[in-house]
Amino acid sequence: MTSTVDTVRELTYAEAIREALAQAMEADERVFLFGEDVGIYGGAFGVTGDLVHRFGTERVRDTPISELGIVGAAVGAALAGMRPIVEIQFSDFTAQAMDQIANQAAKIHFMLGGAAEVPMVLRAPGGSGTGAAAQHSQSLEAWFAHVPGLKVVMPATVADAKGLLLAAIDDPNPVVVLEHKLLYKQSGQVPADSGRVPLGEAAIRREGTDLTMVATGVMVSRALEAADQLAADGISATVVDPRTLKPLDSGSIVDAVVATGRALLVQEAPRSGGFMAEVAALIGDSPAFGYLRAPIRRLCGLDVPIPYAPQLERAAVPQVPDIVAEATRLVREW
Amino acid sequence: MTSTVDTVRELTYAEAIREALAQAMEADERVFLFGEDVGIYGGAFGVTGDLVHRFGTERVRDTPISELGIVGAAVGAALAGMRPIVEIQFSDFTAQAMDQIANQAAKIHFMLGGAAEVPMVLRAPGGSGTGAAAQHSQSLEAWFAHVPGLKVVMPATVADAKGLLLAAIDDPNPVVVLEHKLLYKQSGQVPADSGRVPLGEAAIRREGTDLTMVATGVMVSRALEAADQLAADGISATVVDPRTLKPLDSGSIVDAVVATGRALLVQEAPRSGGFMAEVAALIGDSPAFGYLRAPIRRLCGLDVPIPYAPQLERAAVPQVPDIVAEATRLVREW
Amino acid sequence: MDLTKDAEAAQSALRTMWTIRRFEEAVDDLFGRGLMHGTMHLSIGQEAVPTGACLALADGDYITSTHRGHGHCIAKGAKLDRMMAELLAKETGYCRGRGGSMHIADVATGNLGANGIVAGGVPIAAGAGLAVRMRRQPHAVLSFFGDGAVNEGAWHEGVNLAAIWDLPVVFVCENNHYGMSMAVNKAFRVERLAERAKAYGIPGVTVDGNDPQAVHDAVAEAVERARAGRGPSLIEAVTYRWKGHSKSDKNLYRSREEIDSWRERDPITLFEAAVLGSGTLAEAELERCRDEARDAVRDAIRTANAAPDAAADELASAVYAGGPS
Amino acid sequence: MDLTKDAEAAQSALRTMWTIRRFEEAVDDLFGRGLMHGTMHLSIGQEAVPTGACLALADGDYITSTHRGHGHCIAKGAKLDRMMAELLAKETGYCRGRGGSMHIADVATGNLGANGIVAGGVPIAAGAGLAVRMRRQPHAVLSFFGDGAVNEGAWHEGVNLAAIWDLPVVFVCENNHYGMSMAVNKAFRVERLAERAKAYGIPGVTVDGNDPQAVHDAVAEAVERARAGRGPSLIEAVTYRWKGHSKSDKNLYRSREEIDSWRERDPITLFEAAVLGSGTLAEAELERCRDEARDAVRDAIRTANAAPDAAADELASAVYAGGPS
Ligand SMILES: Cc1ncc(C[n+]2csc(CCOP(=O)(O)OP(=O)(O)O)c2C)c(N)n1
Ligand SMILES: Cc1ncc(C[n+]2csc(CCOP(=O)(O)OP(=O)(O)O)c2C)c(N)n1
Ligand SMILES: [Mg+2]
Ligand SMILES: [Mg+2]
Repeated sequence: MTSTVDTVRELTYAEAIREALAQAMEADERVFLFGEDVGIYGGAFGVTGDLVHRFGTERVRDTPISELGIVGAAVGAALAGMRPIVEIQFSDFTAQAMDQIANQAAKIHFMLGGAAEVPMVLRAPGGSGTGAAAQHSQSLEAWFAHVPGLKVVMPATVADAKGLLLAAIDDPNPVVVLEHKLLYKQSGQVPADSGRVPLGEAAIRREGTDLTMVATGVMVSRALEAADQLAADGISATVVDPRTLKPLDSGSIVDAVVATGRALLVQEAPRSGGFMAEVAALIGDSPAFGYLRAPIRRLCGLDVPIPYAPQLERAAVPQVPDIVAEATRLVREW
Repeated sequence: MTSTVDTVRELTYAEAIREALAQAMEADERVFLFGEDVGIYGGAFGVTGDLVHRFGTERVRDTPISELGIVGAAVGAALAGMRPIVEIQFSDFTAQAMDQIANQAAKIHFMLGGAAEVPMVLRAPGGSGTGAAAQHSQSLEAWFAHVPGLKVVMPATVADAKGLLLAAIDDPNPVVVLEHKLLYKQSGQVPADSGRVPLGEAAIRREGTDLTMVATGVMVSRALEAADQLAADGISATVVDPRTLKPLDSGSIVDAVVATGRALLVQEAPRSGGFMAEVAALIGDSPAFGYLRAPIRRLCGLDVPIPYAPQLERAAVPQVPDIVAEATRLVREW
Repeated sequence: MDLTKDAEAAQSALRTMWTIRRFEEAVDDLFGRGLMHGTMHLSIGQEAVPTGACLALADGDYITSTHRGHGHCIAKGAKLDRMMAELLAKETGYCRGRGGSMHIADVATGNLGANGIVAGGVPIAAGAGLAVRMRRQPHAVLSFFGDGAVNEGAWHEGVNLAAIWDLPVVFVCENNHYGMSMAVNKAFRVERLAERAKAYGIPGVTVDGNDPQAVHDAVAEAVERARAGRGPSLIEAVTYRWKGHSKSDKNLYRSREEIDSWRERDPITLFEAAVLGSGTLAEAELERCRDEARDAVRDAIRTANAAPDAAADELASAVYAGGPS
Repeated sequence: MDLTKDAEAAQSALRTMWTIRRFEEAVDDLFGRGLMHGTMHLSIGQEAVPTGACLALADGDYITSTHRGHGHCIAKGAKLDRMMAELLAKETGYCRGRGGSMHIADVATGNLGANGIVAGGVPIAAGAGLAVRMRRQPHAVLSFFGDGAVNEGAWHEGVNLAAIWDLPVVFVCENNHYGMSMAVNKAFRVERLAERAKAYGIPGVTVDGNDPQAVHDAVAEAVERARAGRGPSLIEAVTYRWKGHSKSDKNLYRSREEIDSWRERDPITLFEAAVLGSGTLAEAELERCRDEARDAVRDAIRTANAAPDAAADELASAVYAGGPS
């Protein structure tokens, strides 16, 4: 970290994460990684890559398959002064570790009256689209966003993959970083040195006048693609990417809806009780309420487990044409 | 079950559950109970009581402390032809069992293309108010309501405690029954024989003209008490108790909001990402949208873990005066 | 049952092992050519375990399986065309294209399902054992899992429940030396995984997982014990997977030599040599087993390919049993 | 260290045991009179375990504790008035009234917290051990848990991690014969819970948990081993809780005779007899220990009662470290 001019290069989302991990480990010896196959294998999705060769097997530590134990060990290591970063191979397996995530990590600072901190990061990939079926494809952000004490981020761009992770590592609280499998190979511009993205700030990815689309994860790029198509059709859309789900930058969302009068909320997760329900609820009880020209619409994954067959898997979550169609309806009919 | 006239008696919520369990076990030998301390101890909250003496230790089976194993065993027993009913001592410990609940029980019917069914019931008490602090007081319904494949009920009355449980036991799917600790000792009228309450039907607990309150769990009785006080103040409230969260009777909720033009959604769980966000979202994208005279308001638990101290615990979740105040504001200001 | 002495048993074992081998090779090929979706965990090199184990089971017995479950499914009696149809995302697949490789199962033959969750099937097996016991059925339940599963909490809890309740469950660990890339000797501080059995007060044995006879004998004894109400057993079958863990595997964690040394201990070759050596089967009979397996897999692919693709229109109604809700 | 021969150590052990006993009695009384809220899990009868164990620890060492954690907290050096203040929901309580009995901890003395989750502290202890190891500190971590915790997945996973990484952790099982109402002989198919240690390749011993010397010796040896980098150990301390599990307990699962037989093996009475018998302490010195404990608890109640109630106004800002967000 000696250069002073911050160069911007093209990296993949996975490389950007790896760069953040490496920089954090270089900057602070308390930072270390552990998880299943993060060492010599380089991570199930290749995210940790060669880090074990650069930092050794102590700091890039392979674990047995025991998610609850891994997260619990991260909690203990954090309590005893380290800054652990845990990789859970698929976010679906956070179910195994939910006690340590929700009952321990999230609550300890509060339960102990502030006498202890649990500065840890839990990285896990979510999402469908790889044919991995129902137990390897979920989008579980709503679970975590409902747990007081956790912070939750969902990087949707390559730069955010690095920037949000660096901010998460700095944070004195447990932060759940939900990556997306389909994004790992996507490329984008990333600042070499800094590039921290503060937690709790949404990004306005595009500004328009007819409707506001709020989207998370892989739906951000789909919403942007849809917005391009809509523009060709004379519909002008704002796209808001909350980036951090907890704490949520509700101000940016509300402002955008005030400006456009319509809201289309797009998520991959099943509709019922998904995170966009929270977004809809906050819009419906915000100053934007008085500006609404149309119902607050959600476009979500179906309320089904993710199926294996590619044609079924595609049908289970919103695709670009679905977004275009729904946005068009919302604007034309209201 | 030989009587023909259905007598209505006064039972406690815990007794009503026990009666449902006993009747289901008498009617169907495949039904059995297991969980921690459900046998000789009679259940941590006394729900199973003397059932072990009536049905024996095979069918009212004490388990070691191993929630994941217990729920997994229920899944396996259900797959192999039984109708297991599992008690998880505090709903907080479903975190331990989340893989078997969400990744196995909920998904197996779908993943196996319909070739198998998982008819099981998971009973667990939620809620605060007993000074049991953060790891024994959560209201986690939103987690389950977000999992396709699960059905979720929250009985708020003594009659529903029996009736919904009987329906849950009949159902060929995994059903999560979230009881409330503060209700166990409450008394109410219960039909002796039948009294099944179909899943998926809301109850309109009170009808009014100025606003609709939607409330779950222990908040139902608080909303009703608030409605009494509001009535004295000239405000007329409808109170809707969804009873089943999944599948949700959205029609009844929407109709009620159409009729009153205002919605106050009351839950004990923390606000962010709670179940009432889903209710707000569905109202905001329903025919009721056009009838709304006020923003869709939520009154929820604070976004904090439940604290131990009684004065803090009370402050963390909605109390009757809070409901009265919020409802009054909503009606007077809009 | 002496598989190497009894001609019928030998043929059956050999046909099953070849069928698994050919099936997995076909999957590898179809996947490599982009005709199959998702990810695939192949069991080439491990065929002796499901083969030997399932030969010790009877109708009505249950199994639970894993992400590496094609072999279990075949050995328990599933139809190849419906398996292949599942992997090819067809409506005629066992799961109607909804489950794929990681959830493949022929429930009718007692397979309660492959499982994408490591150790997920272990407590489920305990529960199936409990059901069998409570229904006073004569069945046993066999739970397959990998070495990696043994360190999961689910494994610990599931095995303990079966142990304390004397449930008729046989726990079969396919120790192929790695949980993905994690070597057994790094993930455990015991020499033999079967040693873990003592912690639950149940018998534990380690057998050569490349020898269907050894697997069969250990499982048969455990099944007998289970049926007699004397509780569960743990069997560690030591074997090796030839292929990478899944498609993303670059085999960085093991050496070429190690892989080669295990290929030299090919369970099928060894078994063929044994039955030939003992004079139980002649070369022509071996050849027929091989051909039958090859043809069966080819037929399965043909039948599956001709079937209609899984249909997306009924997705939402497929979530709940007992009709839409 | 010979607790019964060394006068200072004997006094220290005795004072700690009496303090725990008097503290728990006071809690029982306050709770019974409705002056305390929630639920309480008392450790009367089990005082020798935390006392003997913590005497083997040094400054900088960590412990993780349980729902039955008052004794651990006291033995590790917490201040009684701040503990009592916590239970009385005061702002001066260790957790500012937010945690109560099940989360009580004096983090400054290395107590990483009582835990309302059975076995919740076990993987946390492994993680603390990992931190100690990575930071090249000379500390050990001691994890207390009950017999019931041993069947949890968290226990299995936490112990295995500590074992494979040679972490400086001492696992101390307070086997009081029941997990709530579940008898150890129903929940396990092994005679001694220490047998489970073998499954992880670590030493396991069973000691008399009513004898602080026996507990101390076993823990001291394990701590030495831990500090020397030779990995974790499992110690099963057999003891008994005199009171019900918590307030809802009607003691239906055990007999009056059983309880009485254990009351006759009161760890404090036995220890007093031993130090008196060996001439290490005179009756007057015993009396002083008792008085000091009684007075300390009385003072703590007085101080705590005088403190302000925990304040509800800062609740929301107390959730996250590093300021509101
Ligand atoms: C709970 C869980 N954790 C992690 C994974 C990812 N994963 C799939 S297979 C595997 C390795 C399993 O090893 P083992 O049990 O030995 O079976 P093998 O693959 O060797 O047959 C891992 C880590 C998973 N599917 N489920
Ligand atoms: C994960 C979990 N399951 C269940 C409980 C409820 N519970 C609290 S203490 C207890 C018994 C614990 O037994 P043991 O570990 O032997 O400790 P003891 O109470 O005997 O000290 C139970 C079942 C819990 N707190 N956490
Ligand atoms: Mg393996
Ligand atoms: Mg105990």
